[in-house]
Amino acid sequence: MTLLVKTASRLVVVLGLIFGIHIILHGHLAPGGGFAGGVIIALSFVLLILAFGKDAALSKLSLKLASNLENVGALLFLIIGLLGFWGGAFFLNILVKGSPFRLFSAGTIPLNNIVIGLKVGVGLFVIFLTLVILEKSKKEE
Amino acid sequence: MLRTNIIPLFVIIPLLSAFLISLLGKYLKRQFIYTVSNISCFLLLCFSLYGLNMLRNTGSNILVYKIGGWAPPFGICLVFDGLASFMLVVVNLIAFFVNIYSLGYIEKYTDKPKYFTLFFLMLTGMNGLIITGDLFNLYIFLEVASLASYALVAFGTDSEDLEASFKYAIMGSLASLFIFLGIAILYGFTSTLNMADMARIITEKTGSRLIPFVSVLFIVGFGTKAALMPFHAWLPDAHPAAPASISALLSGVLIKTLGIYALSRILFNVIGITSGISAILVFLGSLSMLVGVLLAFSQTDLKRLLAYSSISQVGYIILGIGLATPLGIFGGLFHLFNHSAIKSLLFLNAGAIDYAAGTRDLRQMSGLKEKMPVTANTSLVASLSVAGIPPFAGFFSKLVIILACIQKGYFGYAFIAVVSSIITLATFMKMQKFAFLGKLNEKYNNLQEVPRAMKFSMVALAVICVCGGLILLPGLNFFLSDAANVLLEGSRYAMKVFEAAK
Amino acid sequence: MIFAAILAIEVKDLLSSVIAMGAVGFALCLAFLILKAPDLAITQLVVELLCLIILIKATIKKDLPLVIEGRWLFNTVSTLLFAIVFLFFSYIILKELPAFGDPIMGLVKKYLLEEGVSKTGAVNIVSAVILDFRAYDTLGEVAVLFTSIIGIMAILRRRGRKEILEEDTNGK
Amino acid sequence: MSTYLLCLVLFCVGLYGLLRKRNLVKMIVGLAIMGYSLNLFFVLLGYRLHGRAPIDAPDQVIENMVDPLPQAVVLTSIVIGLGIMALLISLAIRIYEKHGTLDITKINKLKG
Repeated sequence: MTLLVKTASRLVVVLGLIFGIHIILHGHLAPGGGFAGGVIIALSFVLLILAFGKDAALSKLSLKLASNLENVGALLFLIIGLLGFWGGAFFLNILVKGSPFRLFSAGTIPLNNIVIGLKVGVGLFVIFLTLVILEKSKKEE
Repeated sequence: MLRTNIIPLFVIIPLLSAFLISLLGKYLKRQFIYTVSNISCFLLLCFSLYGLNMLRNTGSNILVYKIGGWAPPFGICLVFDGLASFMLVVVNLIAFFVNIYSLGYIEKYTDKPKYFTLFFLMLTGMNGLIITGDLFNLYIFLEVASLASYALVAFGTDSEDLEASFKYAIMGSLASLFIFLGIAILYGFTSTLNMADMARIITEKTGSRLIPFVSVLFIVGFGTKAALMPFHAWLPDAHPAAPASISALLSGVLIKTLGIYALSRILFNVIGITSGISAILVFLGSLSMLVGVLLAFSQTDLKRLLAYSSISQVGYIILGIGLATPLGIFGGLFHLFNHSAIKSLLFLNAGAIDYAAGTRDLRQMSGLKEKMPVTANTSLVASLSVAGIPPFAGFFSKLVIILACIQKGYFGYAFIAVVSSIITLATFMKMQKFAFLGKLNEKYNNLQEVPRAMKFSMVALAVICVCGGLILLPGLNFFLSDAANVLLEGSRYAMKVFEAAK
Repeated sequence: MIFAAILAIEVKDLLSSVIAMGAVGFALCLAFLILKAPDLAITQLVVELLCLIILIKATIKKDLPLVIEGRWLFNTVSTLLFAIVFLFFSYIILKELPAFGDPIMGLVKKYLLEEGVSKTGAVNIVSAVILDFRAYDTLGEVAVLFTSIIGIMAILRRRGRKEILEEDTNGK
Repeated sequence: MSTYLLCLVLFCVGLYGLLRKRNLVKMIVGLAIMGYSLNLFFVLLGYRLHGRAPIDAPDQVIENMVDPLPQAVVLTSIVIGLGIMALLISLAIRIYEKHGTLDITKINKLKG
């Protein structure tokens, strides 16, 4: 890739990550949420691969760690649901609701958003990575 | 702890074990995976039996669990009634034995953690679909189960596996889209997604032309999942391509849960069955019964033969349920139970032969009885049972279905059922003759019987095949009749759910 | 949108077909925006991007084989006939649905809109619905995604069966 | 009314592509288009004229909001569509690797 692309994508990746996190955190206040934010994060990693090749991306986040993180995300979501048993029902919203229009409100919803964002972001990255690695290893054969 | 709290556990346990196996399976020993999978399958079986018992002790025969504490029309509720508990017992029973079997069988494949993860995800999908009381939630769990099964069909990653899986995935997704369209139209019509609420609103708005259209959409969608005759093309490819333990699960319970259970739940309890729809079901059932068995007769690949025979047996079940008489539904559900055990056993036998002898071609094997007595005998039991020879369970269920046909005056359909039963007998006799009787092929002189775990589950399933007929006894009868009653109640289902939710 | 869809189906070149599909997706995103569904619009947009990248990645390296189609007249006619019958029946059915832009405001919707904020504390009601009222659905959704990821990793393994038995299983 | 019908026309276009085309990628594209059309259909069902997005603001009038339930449902179904699509693509890639073609008439080994 050319220098121009590399420099630009370096900036965009950082912006993408920050934007994704913003969307995840404000999921209960503004449009967006865990899923959309997660995809944005995944996209910024995908951009990293496209611009710098897979080694650069892998040095930031290895495949094994990524798939483990994805697992942990899914597990945490289930655990948040299970915590509801403490309050009496599966997926009961147990935390204090807080006042609307604030960042820390709405009980478990932002937590769920964060966990889903983690899961989706890393998970989609894993999908892309396996596809890329497959193609690379095919060429080497 | 409230007693109803066990209801969500049917989803939580397999999901949790799927996550745990996938997360930790890479680092810990193989023993760990086996322990987790055994424990969680055993727990599921225990809970489903306990749930059956619990349901008997509650007065109204229905339990509703409100997820997140939201009352039924607003949140999602789980409904645990006679039919659901019946299906849960069937699914978890088969899954338990298949799991034990796969401990031995899966040695042939690489990457065991992924296999078990997908296995449990499929189980999650099926259990979730059975207990849900919400239409869209049903769709989601349908997708979980289907996606896991697409991946499992391709698990061997040979070119045939991949192709079968692609075909299955395309047809399966098409079916899902039809189901989704049906759900969307129903939502536009009733503006609710809860099945009980929807049933209530639909009974209020009678005489609409929308309902038959939606029923046809659902029949196309779920019929594809159940491999009813015009939509069956994926099954004979997909089932043989999967690992044998998965074929057993696919043929034994997946097509019944995803297809028959979901279809009958929606048609009977939500949108209400009409005589036209019932006639369509009976016709399709008979068609797949006859054509399936004819196609099965000409196969030489053992697993393809079994797969076509599955289509034919699904035809029996649909015929029974489609009659919509008490006896017909009773017979259909009874046959569903029997066929789950029988067909799983037959597929496990096929897997055992494949494992030991390395072939699935009937013409290549012969005289295996000498070397593999357990496989041969259990397979004999299953064959006789599926063909409907008197002392075995398959006989009683077929008898009930045929009687129900005659009772309703459908002599032609009863005749078709008898004829296909006879052809089934011929097919399985042919299979027995080729595979187990005759002179031992010299190639297989040093053949070994399969590992102990595989033997155990085959024998256990054979015992179920033999004893299945006992369910008709008065004391155990409730198992089936409770389930049949749920379907017969039709849209009174809505009222009961709302009462139970209070 | 329909134009782009027909283009996507009919174009001979795979790459342009995929790009035309992207056009459908982005049009859908705009439609969601017009229909006052910003959450969906954002999600659709990013999902579309990701799908396109994966699809292009999948097709771009290939030598784009010439699509040979068994152009049987019968097949085309039967498919078209099915589509026409389907559309005709759905035309009859759709008349019974509430008119566009004026849905039935059922009990559920009223409850969700009126009580949603006070019961959950989330201002974005769509978020409140997916993560609180229907959090169980989202659990299913997470399971679907998880399944597809594990499935993909399973499908893309280098070797499916163990090598010792390779000859046996292939010798069927 | 006509909006619904147009949406279903899109569905039929996707169906046509799925049934008639003999290329794996084309089939995936057809399936994706069908999925899109159904998502759109569901959202259309919940739209009301001159409505507002279902996000509460201090000056919000409840009566005017569009239906949030279809939106939540469609959000889930987009994700499911993505999952299916990714799985199908990986299958197609793997098939391509084995056979060197994406044309289904050439691949078709299995009968029935």
